[in-house]
Amino acid sequence: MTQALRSQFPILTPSLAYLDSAATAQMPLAVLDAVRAFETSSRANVKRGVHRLAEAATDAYAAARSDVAAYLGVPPSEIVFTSGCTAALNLVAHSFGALMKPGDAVLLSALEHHSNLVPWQMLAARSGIELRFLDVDAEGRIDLSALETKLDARVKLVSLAHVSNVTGSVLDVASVVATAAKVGARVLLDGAQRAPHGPLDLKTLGVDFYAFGGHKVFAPHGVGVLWARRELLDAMPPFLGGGEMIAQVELAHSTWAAAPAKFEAGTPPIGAAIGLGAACRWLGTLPWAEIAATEARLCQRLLDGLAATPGVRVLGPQSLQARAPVVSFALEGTHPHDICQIMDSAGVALRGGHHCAQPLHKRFDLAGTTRASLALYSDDSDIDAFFAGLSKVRKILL
Amino acid sequence: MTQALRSQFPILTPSLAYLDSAATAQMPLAVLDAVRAFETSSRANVKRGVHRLAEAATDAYAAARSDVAAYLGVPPSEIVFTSGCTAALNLVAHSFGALMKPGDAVLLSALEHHSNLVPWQMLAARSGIELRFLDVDAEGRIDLSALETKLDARVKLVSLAHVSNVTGSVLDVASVVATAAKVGARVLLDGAQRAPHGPLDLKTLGVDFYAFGGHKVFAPHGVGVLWARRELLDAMPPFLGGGEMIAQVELAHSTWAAAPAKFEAGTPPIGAAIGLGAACRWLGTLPWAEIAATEARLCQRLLDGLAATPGVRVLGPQSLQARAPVVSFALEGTHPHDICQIMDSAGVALRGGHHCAQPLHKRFDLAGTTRASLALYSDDSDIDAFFAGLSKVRKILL
Amino acid sequence: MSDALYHDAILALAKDRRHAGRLDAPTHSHTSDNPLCGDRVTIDIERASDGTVRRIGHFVRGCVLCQAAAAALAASVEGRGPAAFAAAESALARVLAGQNDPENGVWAAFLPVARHTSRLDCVRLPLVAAKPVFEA
Amino acid sequence: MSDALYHDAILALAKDRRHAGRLDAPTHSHTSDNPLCGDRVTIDIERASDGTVRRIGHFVRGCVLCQAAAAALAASVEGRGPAAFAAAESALARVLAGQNDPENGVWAAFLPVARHTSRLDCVRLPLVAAKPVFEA
Ligand SMILES: Cc1ncc(COP(=O)(O)O)c(C=O)c1O
Ligand SMILES: Cc1ncc(COP(=O)(O)O)c(C=O)c1O
Repeated sequence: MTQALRSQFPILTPSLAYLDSAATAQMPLAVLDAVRAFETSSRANVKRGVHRLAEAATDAYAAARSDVAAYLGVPPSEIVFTSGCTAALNLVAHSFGALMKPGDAVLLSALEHHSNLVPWQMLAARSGIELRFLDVDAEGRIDLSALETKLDARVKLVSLAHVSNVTGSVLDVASVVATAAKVGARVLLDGAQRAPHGPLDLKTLGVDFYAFGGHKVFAPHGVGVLWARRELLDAMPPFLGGGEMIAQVELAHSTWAAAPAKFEAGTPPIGAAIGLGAACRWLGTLPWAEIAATEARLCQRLLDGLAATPGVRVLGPQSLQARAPVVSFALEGTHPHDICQIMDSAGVALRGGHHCAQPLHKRFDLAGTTRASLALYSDDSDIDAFFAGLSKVRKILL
Repeated sequence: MTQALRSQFPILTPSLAYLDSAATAQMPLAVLDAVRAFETSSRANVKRGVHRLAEAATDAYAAARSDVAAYLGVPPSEIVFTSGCTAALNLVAHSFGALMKPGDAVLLSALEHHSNLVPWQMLAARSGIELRFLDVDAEGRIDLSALETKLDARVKLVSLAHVSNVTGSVLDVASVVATAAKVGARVLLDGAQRAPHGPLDLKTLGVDFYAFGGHKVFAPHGVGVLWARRELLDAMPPFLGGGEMIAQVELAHSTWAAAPAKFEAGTPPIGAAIGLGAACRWLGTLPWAEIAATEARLCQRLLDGLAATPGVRVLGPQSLQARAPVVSFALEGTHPHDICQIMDSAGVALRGGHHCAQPLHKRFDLAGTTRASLALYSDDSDIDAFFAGLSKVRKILL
Repeated sequence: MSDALYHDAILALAKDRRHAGRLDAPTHSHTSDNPLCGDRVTIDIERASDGTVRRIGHFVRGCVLCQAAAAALAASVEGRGPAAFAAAESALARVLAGQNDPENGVWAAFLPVARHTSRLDCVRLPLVAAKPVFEA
Repeated sequence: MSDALYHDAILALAKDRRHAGRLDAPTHSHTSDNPLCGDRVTIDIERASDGTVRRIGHFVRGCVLCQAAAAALAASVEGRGPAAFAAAESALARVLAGQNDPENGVWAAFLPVARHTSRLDCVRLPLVAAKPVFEA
């Protein structure tokens, strides 16, 4: 099965063990071809045109919204296309942030990606919003034991990673949603690292906002998704101003279109959104039980092999329970850049550094880690190459 | 020459007269192939990776910045990649806006695209900034006669379209720059409609900011450019927060990277930026004197033919002087949508409506116009098709 | 291809001035517009106490499709009871979904619009403007 | 391919501990870091009144390339006058531009880095940290 999947990714040659999918996942032919088809047969601006290319582009853009919505189990009218996950999070920080008052609070955690931290710091500086933080436990999970005490009526939003991009830990969403509901706080999930691992059912999750980016779900860079409940989209003021998001414009004053248009100022990333739609459609056809089993088995091989390697410390859960296939580790006496470089010479693509999570690394007293991350096309050859590379690293550096 | 250019655009079949380039220009093979090559041979996230794909992606992204910079005659370190022209204008409204005080003013005009109007209205509402407006004359040009009176020391920024997306009028930049300098106001040009018509020399223009989007310069949607003088980039606080734009992040506080990184939060639109770099490189090789002559000749044919058509009113200069090949018109007794639809059935792609310039249309007491816009691949067959279509329109509708 | 949109029946409807213009003394009146294209439709009706639409007038700033739809609406409801408006709505919904049905009546002229998503709102606008007056 | 980066001369430099560690009584000291990767280098020198670098110490939290560059820097300047630092800077600039030159000296070991843009800053960091102490 993995072989059949893998063959759909032209970049994945036998000499490449691509274990950097958490940074950017590769693109299958279904997506490459959908984008190229748009650009060569129906490229035009959307929404305002009646000629045949404009109609085809508008229809394709609308279909992409529906395809994304279907992947998430929500209505298309609640899907806002943004320029990425970071842009989606900034949108919420501005537009939902505009509904907050000085003294209101946002609850985050110490393992958040900078993109789910810095926008809130900027909001705090701008509007006198308080930031609160959940700690991270020794396994690299968000510590929910303090949830009740940190949540009171001043907290208007809880914004957490659904899956950590460093430790791979999966959030206990049900607990968070239930506890937040008691004080009326909204819940936003940063789904950047969850979305690539199979369809979601956001209505069942019970959250209020969900954000992720296209390039990590096998689609082009430059597009992202913000899902939010209808009543929130209706209540929030727009973030960016420009064409397409307006109803009436006069020199002194304007009125806004209904969401999602209200939040999509200017010409959207049309080709990338169409690619994202194609990716979601394609993802919707895959045998996810099988894929999840393979990802879990390969992740276990990584964890076992690393546990057996002297000097290795894994930053994250040792077991597969509530864990995504993202494995970060430190190897005593070595630097992540050196590991990654030598791994590269062995044909293994890893990522080294703080992975945009400096506070988390500080919490574990590390400047950086080396990360191996899997996707639906990962197979045993990748893991074999990883451990062959790791031997080489140890031989050269230790 | 045009034939050789045209053959590089796979979408331009003989049965299509694409006269909607001001909305979105078509993409040549040089760009299509550069994007596809990136996605199939060096797709990765940029900046933080040391494996070979990440290095290739990072190098390609940096080269794209250099190629754009070369097209504009500025240093690469002054080029900020955004998600579009609208995003670039919003960036300035937020980041330069943050340097302004209540009571400061921004000077705009009545012909601005909503993307160069609404962000300033939002700034005004947010921060007590005053908006002032230059009027538009009967020819559809920004009326500069009031420039001196509207400019005083409170005006910190003059933000105007370099070329109008409705009337095609070209701004007298030298006058604006000279007058603004007297009161120390900065000048931003919305170059969305100028950038597709040949290389720019921003240093000679003497402005402070320049913005445009990729999809109108033969590159993908979802990428745009903000150029600003180094001292402004250094002085402005960041706009979006997230990965890549930081120096040090702690839970409570962060510090910023140097520009341009400071303004590029999150994973950028990598493929689209590489496409934009390829487009600028390609544009830099073209015979612009010849192209400009062809565009002018075809524009004159449009103007002459329309002037000879009963009931037609052109919204814009009648002569070619300081005029880009963007021609909007009203045909008495008809509606732009009907014109566009019948034109489409004749194989002619036009755009009808307010073109994101409601105040301008209101100024001329029109709900909308029909626009024909040219690009470097336009030729006589397009103009022939336009006038054949217009006869058909008149036969059916009048 | 989109020629088919401007066939004789549509053009005839659009040129049908019988109900064009405001009424002098409407019992109900409503205006809607489509900010995207600037189109605007006002519908006036004069309704009898039994709910019958005695007279209807439309004022349209819009394209041929919008004008034709306003005329079709007027023809469908004048002299009839409130059920006629609901029937017109259903017929238009069918037509814009591409369904050819003998019940479509005058609305059948709009069948070719089904293939043009960008024009659907042009045809819908008169009914959008009329809805509040019929539900009042 | 990037194997070539970790050839014997580089590894030997990185393992060269002769100038590793802080000085007890530096006359000049400076720390620089690369926030992108968290690397940090402190350079201490003890400078004689004639400008000669009597002793140099480096404290590096960084990768092999960074450590090797710190060692190469120490070897290039200890016991020499201020011109030695400028010479080291020029040599490194040449090497990172891929220029093979007999003047490159110890820096020649870094030639393979020229092909790896992502690693250039690793090698540069010790010189960035040292610049203020030499210009003081
Ligand atoms: C958990 C998490 N959140 C947010 C982001 C930001 O996504 P992007 O850089 O695509 O905007 C990432 C990836 O970089 C991530 O892993
Ligand atoms: C003059 C002008 N300014 C700004 C824009 C906005 O550009 P975009 O929609 O690509 O963000 C456009 C085009 O739509 C334009 O023509």
